[in-house]
Amino acid sequence: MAKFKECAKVVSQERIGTGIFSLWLQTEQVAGEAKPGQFINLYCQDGSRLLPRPISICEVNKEERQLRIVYRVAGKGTAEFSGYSKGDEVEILGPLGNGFPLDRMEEGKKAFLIGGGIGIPPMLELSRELKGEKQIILGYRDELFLNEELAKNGTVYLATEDGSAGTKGNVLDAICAEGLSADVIYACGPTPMLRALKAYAEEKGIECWLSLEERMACGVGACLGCVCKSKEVDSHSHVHNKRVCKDGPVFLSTEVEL
Amino acid sequence: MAKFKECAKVVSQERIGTGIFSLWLQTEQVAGEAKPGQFINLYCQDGSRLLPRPISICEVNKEERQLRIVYRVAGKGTAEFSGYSKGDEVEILGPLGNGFPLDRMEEGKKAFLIGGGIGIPPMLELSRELKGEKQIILGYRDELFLNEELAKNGTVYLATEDGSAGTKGNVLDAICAEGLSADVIYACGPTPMLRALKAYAEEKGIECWLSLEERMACGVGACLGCVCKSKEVDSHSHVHNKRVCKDGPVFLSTEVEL
Amino acid sequence: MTDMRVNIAGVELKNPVMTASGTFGSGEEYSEFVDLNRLGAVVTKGVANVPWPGNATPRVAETYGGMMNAIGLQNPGIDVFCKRDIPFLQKYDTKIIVNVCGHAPEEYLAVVERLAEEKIDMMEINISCPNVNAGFLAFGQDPKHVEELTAEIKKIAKQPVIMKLTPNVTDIAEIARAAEAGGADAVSLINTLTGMKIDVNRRTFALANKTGGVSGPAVHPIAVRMVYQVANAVKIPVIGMGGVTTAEDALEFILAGATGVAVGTANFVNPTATIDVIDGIQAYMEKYGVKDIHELIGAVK
Amino acid sequence: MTDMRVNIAGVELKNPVMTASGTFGSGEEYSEFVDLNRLGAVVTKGVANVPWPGNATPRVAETYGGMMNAIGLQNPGIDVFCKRDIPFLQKYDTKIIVNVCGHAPEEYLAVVERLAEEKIDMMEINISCPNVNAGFLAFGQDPKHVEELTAEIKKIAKQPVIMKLTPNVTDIAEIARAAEAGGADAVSLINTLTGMKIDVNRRTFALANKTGGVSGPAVHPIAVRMVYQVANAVKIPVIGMGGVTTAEDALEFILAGATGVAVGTANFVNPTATIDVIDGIQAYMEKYGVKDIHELIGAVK
Ligand SMILES: Cc1cc2nc3c(=O)[nH]c(=O)nc-3n(C[C@H](O)[C@H](O)[C@H](O)COP(=O)(O)OP(=O)(O)OC[C@H]3O[C@@H](n4cnc5c(N)ncnc54)[C@H](O)[C@@H]3O)c2cc1C
Ligand SMILES: Cc1cc2nc3c(=O)[nH]c(=O)nc-3n(C[C@H](O)[C@H](O)[C@H](O)COP(=O)(O)OP(=O)(O)OC[C@H]3O[C@@H](n4cnc5c(N)ncnc54)[C@H](O)[C@@H]3O)c2cc1C
Ligand SMILES: Cc1cc2nc3c(=O)[nH]c(=O)nc-3n(C[C@H](O)[C@H](O)[C@H](O)COP(=O)(O)O)c2cc1C
Ligand SMILES: Cc1cc2nc3c(=O)[nH]c(=O)nc-3n(C[C@H](O)[C@H](O)[C@H](O)COP(=O)(O)O)c2cc1C
Ligand code: FES
Ligand code: FES
Repeated sequence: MAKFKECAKVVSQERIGTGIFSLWLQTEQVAGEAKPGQFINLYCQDGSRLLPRPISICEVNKEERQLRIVYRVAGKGTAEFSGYSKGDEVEILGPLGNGFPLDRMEEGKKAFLIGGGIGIPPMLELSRELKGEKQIILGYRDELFLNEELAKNGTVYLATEDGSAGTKGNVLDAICAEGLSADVIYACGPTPMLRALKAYAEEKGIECWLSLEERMACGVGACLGCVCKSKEVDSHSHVHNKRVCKDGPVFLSTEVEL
Repeated sequence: MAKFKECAKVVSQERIGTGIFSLWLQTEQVAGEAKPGQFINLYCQDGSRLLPRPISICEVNKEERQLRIVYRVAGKGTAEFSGYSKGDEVEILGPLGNGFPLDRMEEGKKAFLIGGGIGIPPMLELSRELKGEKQIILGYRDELFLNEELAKNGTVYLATEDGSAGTKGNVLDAICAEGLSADVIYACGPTPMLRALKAYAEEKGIECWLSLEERMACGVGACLGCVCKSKEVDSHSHVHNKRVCKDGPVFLSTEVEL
Repeated sequence: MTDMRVNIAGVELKNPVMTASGTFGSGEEYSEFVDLNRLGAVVTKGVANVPWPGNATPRVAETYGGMMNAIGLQNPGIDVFCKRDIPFLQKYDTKIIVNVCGHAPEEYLAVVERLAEEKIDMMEINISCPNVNAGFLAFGQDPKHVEELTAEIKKIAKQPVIMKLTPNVTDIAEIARAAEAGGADAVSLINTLTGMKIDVNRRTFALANKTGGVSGPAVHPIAVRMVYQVANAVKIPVIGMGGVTTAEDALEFILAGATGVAVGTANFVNPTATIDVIDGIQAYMEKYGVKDIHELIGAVK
Repeated sequence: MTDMRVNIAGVELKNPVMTASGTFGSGEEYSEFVDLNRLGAVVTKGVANVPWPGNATPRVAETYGGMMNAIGLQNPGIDVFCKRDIPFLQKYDTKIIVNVCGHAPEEYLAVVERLAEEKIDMMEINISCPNVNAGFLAFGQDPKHVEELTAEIKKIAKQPVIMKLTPNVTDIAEIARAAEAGGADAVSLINTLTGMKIDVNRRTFALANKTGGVSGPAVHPIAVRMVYQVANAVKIPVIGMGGVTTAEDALEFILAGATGVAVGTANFVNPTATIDVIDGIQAYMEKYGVKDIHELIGAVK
């Protein structure tokens, strides 16, 4: 799993929702190695902001060596990124993390691909690469994004907090309302959602892969900034901690405590 | 002498010598008030560089409200500026400082306008606005810049350290070699040059105005960062210090110690 | 409507935002950009009993995300100051806080005594000055000297006394408690952190004085920690400063326990920084429905 | 050819550049980007006598021009470390410096004793840890504790001992002299400056631990000042760190008197920072015709 630090070039950037941007990057090497569920570190040009911003890989175009990320403007770093346009350069490091295990699925098996809010983007590349029946459950507050693109790779079920589209409520409400079932769950989204899915999956005995989020510094496993609690003593840390950036961000729900 | 903080727009930028750039800025208000010998503070976009960069006003176009500066890339701030192009925005504060006293000259009087190295740019606007006979003495290491533009407003005499143009030596060598004389001296350049001119002018009894340079923070006279030594107790500071940014940058040679 | 008034040692400020000593002169230079009437208070450049010439130049240098200064407390002396600067500030509807410096207790006391007759609202005592009677250390680095100096000043001061603490200490809470024990009406912090910059190409110090005081956004997290520590160690009001550039920076101090906040280095970057901070705090209060700024003071424990 | 070799306590490093403890793991993660053979030394993450779980998350936060961390010295304990990390590093032609932490003298001593048999080149003792036997203060904030701890460690240490100083003190020179008096072979500084960040929108601390250590370019001028002070106060070699991002930053430490320099936070910004610093120092030496790096050590007085 080679990682590269390189200077990528902006191919195009588009605003796809309120404060939500889709950015295609031309890379030399990162795209060639990228897998769904992995992420890249983006470095700000402004020198007052030192730490990289971890953003999930949303789509990969291996032939063109291009990468797509979709992000929400959450603070100064993402605000800086949102001002980039074609030709601008951005330092990136990646691909980072383990990514979703594609080999847990095969033709004939059914999967949930669950994305909540800004956890939706990694589901796009996952839905492109995963085998088997893909039920894509997307939770939004109100405004939809990426849902039409995802619909090309599977059956999309929507949940919105305000009920403006799909089931009113969260992704689990949508699963119940639609009476869905699956052999494997892949999910990314806010911690309360992941916590609920972990309980749901463990109750139903479904294998469930969760992509976690934590504040990071190095992104490569060196600083121990980004740990999550592990159920057992971890083989690397020798304490009940796993590194989200390196051992994750994707964990089996039964391995971690949320 | 009103000062303004505003966001100026780059009209054009051109490289006019090795590491030397000429930048025209569209201002709202600063150009309207600017006088030769004054300067503006430019703020970097990169947040790791907080302090403004003081740069002399090289040319003013009052009708178009445009300002020109000419600067040498000396460090990270000026390197940042050199990357700007048409349409880019830059925060500026100005016009700052007192400027050269134009009323010391009149028709029939003779002036030296002396610029050394990156002290040459303010001589351009000065040469445009000053009355009387203008003998413009320019000192370079080797490569010339702005000399042709200055030649439109007076007689230019060159001095180069390597003798590749004009007198071999410094500006005083050129004055001697050409047998020049003047009623008033206006000068800007490196401290050793100013020190030599101060001695020359005091020996000959010529009124001599020197534009000084010092490290600055506020640029408006508040922080006392940029003082020079004054001969007498200064009426503002009540010690032997004058503020280059506010009481200067132009001082009568007999007022200051170099 | 939001109520931004705060009371420090019996003096009511229309809002908690003031200028940091030495970064705003006596207000005149920045009055071209800032309506001084809008400020909670103007804190003036340090003044001594006699004129001080300050240090040789270069006196300022940029550092990463901050700056360094070694002005050396140049000032025209208290007599000129009382004749010129106080009358200037009295024309405005803001509070006047006079920052005082000295090399020895007698020098501080001479200024404090001279200020007794003046129409100023408070005085702030800069104890980061080296104590000539006690070796290299600054007054503010030794709790015993802080308590003694505070007590001596309090004996003769006619206005409330703010002791301004240096961050170059092992335990800032101990120093603040010493100031409180000496009778201080308030404490302000932080003064600058001692730093050094070397010009590697010229192989010389960037400042003529070799060392200088680091200020600006770079020091903000250190200042917030110290303000939190001090606010939890003393009962007197705390004025927070160090790197305040935005309203958020100021709010960090307030949430950490500061009753007032000062804006210093940011003035050099943005001449209207003080006003932008005031407006930003107001906008924050409106956004979150905070009616009285006291709801925010020390709200994060 | 330029000679970049330096000798610290009898150990010859091929160049003065090492990694700062805790920012480079035990080298494995960054070995994808950096040829470890090129480094003067690898300084490992702090290790204790038993595994430490560290603090709750969030453990890191960005600050202006720097960052803040409260990892809480998570480590797998000395046994795992000796079995896994030391053998990994022994594959490389670089020096191994093991950073040691503890809550009480006994804990440090247990690690130091365990290291006696190991093929490591030096150990670095992190005395920024709070001393559980002496209230809140860190060992490194009290010269008496520093001297005692150093002396105890020196009694049993089989490898040279570097004492790593905390900058959160009034007089770092006094602490360095205490380490020297206790028998330290070298001192390294600075560890992180204690800071705090508050999330004003959520009205909570940015770090679960409330406070954290500030590092990165923002603290560089403070670190340079302290290295200069210490280099002029003790005879043992000094290793400088704090904000080194470029060769110029490293050269400031060297010109101020450091024999070695460590690169920490910069690794997170640029994984090849260590190599870039080494190459940059070499380029500087060539540009100015400096044949031996010793011509630069302490050259600015
Ligand atoms: C593995 C991973 C994948 C992610 N994928 C995406 C994605 O595909 N799209 C997207 O919009 N967001 C994603 N995020 C969240 C994204 O990293 C943050 O929104 C972003 O870092 C905010 O930066 P900022 O400068 O705008 O905010 P600021 O608040 O100014 O950032 C300050 C610091 O906090 C960190 N930070 C702030 N919020 C977060 C957060 N939620 N998670 C981690 N660090 C944070 C920043 O990286 C920075 O170091 C992901 C986070 C992780 C850990
Ligand atoms: C009144 C005045 C007028 C000037 N006019 C011009 C001009 O017309 N053209 C031109 O090329 N240069 C001029 N200079 C010099 C110019 O200000 C510096 O070259 C510039 O600030 C360097 O910034 P930097 O970021 O590239 O260098 P860095 O070395 O990275 O700057 C670091 C800090 O030092 C300050 N600094 C560095 N060099 C100088 C210097 N020589 N004088 C003052 N501050 C300095 C910077 O402003 C900044 O705060 C003038 C200086 C003054 C005081
Ligand atoms: C140029 C300059 C001059 C200063 N002069 C004084 C002074 O005279 N008295 C004083 O108590 N503090 C002085 N200070 C310290 C500031 O008041 C303030 O405590 C410090 O700069 C931290 O705030 P800041 O980061 O907002 O600048 C000075 C600071 C600067 C930058
Ligand atoms: C994430 C992180 C972890 C650290 N862990 C340790 C540690 O275990 N032991 C130690 O002595 N110092 C530790 N430090 C301090 C660094 O070694 C170094 O002294 C400090 O960060 C200043 O250098 P820098 O600005 O180059 O990072 C740590 C610093 C960081 C940022
Ligand atoms: S971010 Fe450094 S270990 Fe994960
Ligand atoms: S730069 Fe502040 S007084 Fe001149």
